[in-house]
Amino acid sequence: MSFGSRRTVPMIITFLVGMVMFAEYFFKMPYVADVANMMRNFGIVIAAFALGLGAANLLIIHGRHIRKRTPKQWYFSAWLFIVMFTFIAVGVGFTVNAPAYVWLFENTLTPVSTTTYSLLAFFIASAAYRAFRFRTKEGALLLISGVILMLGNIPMVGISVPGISALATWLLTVPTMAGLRAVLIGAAVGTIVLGVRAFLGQERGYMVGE
Amino acid sequence: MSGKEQSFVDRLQRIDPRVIYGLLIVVLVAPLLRPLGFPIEITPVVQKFHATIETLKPGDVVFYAFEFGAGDYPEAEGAGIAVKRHLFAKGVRIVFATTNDQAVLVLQKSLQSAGIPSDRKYGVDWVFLGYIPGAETAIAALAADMHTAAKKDHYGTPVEQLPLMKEVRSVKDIELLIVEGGGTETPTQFVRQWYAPYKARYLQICISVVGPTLQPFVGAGQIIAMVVGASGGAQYELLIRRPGIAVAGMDAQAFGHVLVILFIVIGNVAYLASKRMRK
Amino acid sequence: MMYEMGQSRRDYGVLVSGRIFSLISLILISAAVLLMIRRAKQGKVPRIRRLAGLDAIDEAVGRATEMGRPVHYTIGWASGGLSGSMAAQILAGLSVLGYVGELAAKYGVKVITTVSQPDTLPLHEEILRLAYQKQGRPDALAPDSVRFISIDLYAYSAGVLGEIEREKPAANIMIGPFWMESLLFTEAGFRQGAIQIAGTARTSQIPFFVATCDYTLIGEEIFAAGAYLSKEPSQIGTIAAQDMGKIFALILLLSGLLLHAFGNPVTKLINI
Amino acid sequence: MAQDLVATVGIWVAALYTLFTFSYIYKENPLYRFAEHTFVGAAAGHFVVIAFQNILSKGWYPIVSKGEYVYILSMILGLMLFSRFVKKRAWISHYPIALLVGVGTALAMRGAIQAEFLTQIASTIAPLYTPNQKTFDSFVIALTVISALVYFLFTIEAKGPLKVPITYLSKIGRYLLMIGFGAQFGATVMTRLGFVISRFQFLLFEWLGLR
Repeated sequence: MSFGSRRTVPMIITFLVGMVMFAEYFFKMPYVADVANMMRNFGIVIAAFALGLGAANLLIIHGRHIRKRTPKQWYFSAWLFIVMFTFIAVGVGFTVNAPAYVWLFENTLTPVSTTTYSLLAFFIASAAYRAFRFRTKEGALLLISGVILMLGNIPMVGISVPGISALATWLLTVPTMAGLRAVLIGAAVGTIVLGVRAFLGQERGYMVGE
Repeated sequence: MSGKEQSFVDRLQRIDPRVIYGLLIVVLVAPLLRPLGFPIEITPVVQKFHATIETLKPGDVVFYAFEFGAGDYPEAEGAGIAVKRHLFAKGVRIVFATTNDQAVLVLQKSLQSAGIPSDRKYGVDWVFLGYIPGAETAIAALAADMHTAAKKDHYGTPVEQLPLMKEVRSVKDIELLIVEGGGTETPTQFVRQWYAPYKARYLQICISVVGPTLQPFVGAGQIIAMVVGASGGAQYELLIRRPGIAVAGMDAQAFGHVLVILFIVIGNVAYLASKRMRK
Repeated sequence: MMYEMGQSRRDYGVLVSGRIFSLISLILISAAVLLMIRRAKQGKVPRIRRLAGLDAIDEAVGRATEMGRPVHYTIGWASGGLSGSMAAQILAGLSVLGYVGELAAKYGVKVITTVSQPDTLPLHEEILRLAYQKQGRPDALAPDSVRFISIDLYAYSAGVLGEIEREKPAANIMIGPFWMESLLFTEAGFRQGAIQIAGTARTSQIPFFVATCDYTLIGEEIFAAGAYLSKEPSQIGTIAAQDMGKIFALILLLSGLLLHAFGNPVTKLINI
Repeated sequence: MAQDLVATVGIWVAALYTLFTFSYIYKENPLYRFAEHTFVGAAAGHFVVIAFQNILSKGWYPIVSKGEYVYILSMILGLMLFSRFVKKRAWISHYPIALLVGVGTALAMRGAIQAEFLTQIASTIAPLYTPNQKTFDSFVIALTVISALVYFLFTIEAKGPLKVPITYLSKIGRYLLMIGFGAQFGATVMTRLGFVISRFQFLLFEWLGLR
């Protein structure tokens, strides 16, 4: 196939599929809903295949480490492969509902992943201590509203100091909500503008290696 | 001012983070071992969530999207368990599904902790459609036609063979949508694909980081109410009169918050003092 | 309780009622995109206002040069990569990477960029290669500058923490879509004493960047920054089109608030 | 008996991984790296297992047992994704991605215009002429939305008669956004503590049995 059509055909596919989805939503037209439904289901199947891409990448990258015996890394890469293939063997062999798979998931993946997240507890404490200083006007605003929210989240303070919990709720549901609403409106415009660019074929970031 | 005082104030301004980490461990572990049982205030928004579920009649169908992965599940664990207990107690029928690959296993854990009443039969009273890949596309597909989006349930049974799914085909057969987790994006996609076209009644359970970012949807009535984080969970446990892990963690939460505020105060006092000294 | 799809409060023929103003708005914004991109390509390129966070990048790379330590750069994590919903933020982050790469090549500082999305890996490599070439020093680019960590958020976070700890960067620059890793990375950067510049349009993470970084690009500022640095007319035209969209929102808002006493006509219009 | 042993070993494994990961707060070290690589491998393995299950149930099953042959096409499109690992054939992967982008972009656009744009604008429009608490809130909301939107204008130069309102609104917008970010930060402390509390509950009660 020529270079031109390799670029053009995907652009046409994107455009046509998009128009079907718009037609389904804005117009009452026969058959369109069925086609749109099929497109969505195709999307689901393709997305299922896409899940395998990440694993294929890891195979390439860590395979390289093992082959080259990268110092301080290759034995970690080898261990990574062992874990990965154990998961695949058990999961494909016995399904994800098998007790063995649940055991693996709950005792390796779960603790590391939640503990990584929980490191943030320590970090937010030290970040708050460093960041919340009365340095500038903006810093002061950040500090005051942050501390009010924290106070509002302490049960005894909420009950014993009248108004704190109401003020915290007000901050969240009035100014904070409104600021985020402005961001949301801006993001919606961004979604639409970039969508138009995608349909025009201006957004081809995914077309690498042409 | 003497140099000694100056250096003390300077040191207060730059406490080694590891000191903070250590103190935090102490103030969190102590109340877990010796609970004090501080009172907890029930907020209107959690009450509204509870009241919305109270309006359901036995047999009504709830679509429950469970979107927590292993990593972000813990904070709202109590909330999710309490809401599921409430649903089972109401005798509604539930269709579970997820668009997060890890959630299939996390949901099993959550259901196990919630405890499915022995008279609720799989396939009749509840089903789990499993993981549907494709993010927003999957969410839109589920609204339009759950049978073709899922095809088989999580355990490999064709969807059309499940008695409950014979009555449930699309969003139109659903009385209430509940989404548990999913960061900011997945709930946004549910608003776009379930509320905007079909005006689905929608309740959300989320962690505290995400709560504020979904507030615009609550403010506009697209999401009816939210249970947010550990404190929302503790309140919900009290509302259904079954205190659990969220209530158990609230004392530690209180102490943790006090410590963080204390450090902010120390940091600021030291900062202002050193500024005055320099003058 | 639910409404039928396209339940008609009033019949508008082939159009689905309740969605008509949506369609009109979509058409208006699309027209603005076409117009602004066309104008930009004709040479009428609008000016983007000054962004403090961008000026700070020069300072940060300069400091890394003085200290003889590397610059760490990452665009964050995003499921779906370039074909997912975070693609725009990824591309903004990559535009800034190009600029950081050029500065690094100019001053002879090592850049380390950590990657979570495999499909952006070749782009990272290509962008840095071009940046070094542009400064006439294609050989100065270290082969291990681009480091793929993991596609999983937590694994990527854990990996980047390790990289920051080992490489001790003097500048830590993070622009793109960020999740919980935002605060992890700024804390790791702080522990190394790095000057930190960050920006994201993911609203739940902006507060941590604002509170912990030396300079922050808030929300959509990262798109403006990306367009500004890329100097590509069509990108700058896109930013101008987004401004038109926001002005459209402002007009609806202001007229709605002013006319509310007269039977709230704008809200009615929006709901046709 | 054997089951108890398996469960006990599981708790020990989980506890060790928890401690290895926590060790990062002191310093990056080999135990942490070990946990990190276990995790990357586990997550990738899980991805593959789930992908396999889904390809079977959503692609293969409708073809073989329901005769919906149109899904053969979707399977082919899915396989085409993997051509990206061969540089010269990478273009083949653009076709399935083009379909994903088309569906995803259109779904997002048509939902966003309604849910994130028009509905948000409509719910900001409220009466501002009866003096009470509700009106005050509506005023603060309207001012914040408007001034923050002005702050996010990048190509509009403040000049002529608009110079004063744009400059001031933009400044007010930034300040109001800061109040919001502070509130968000404060609200978030609970999440962060919630995770670590849950890990401590696991270590103290399930592992050490201190109940």
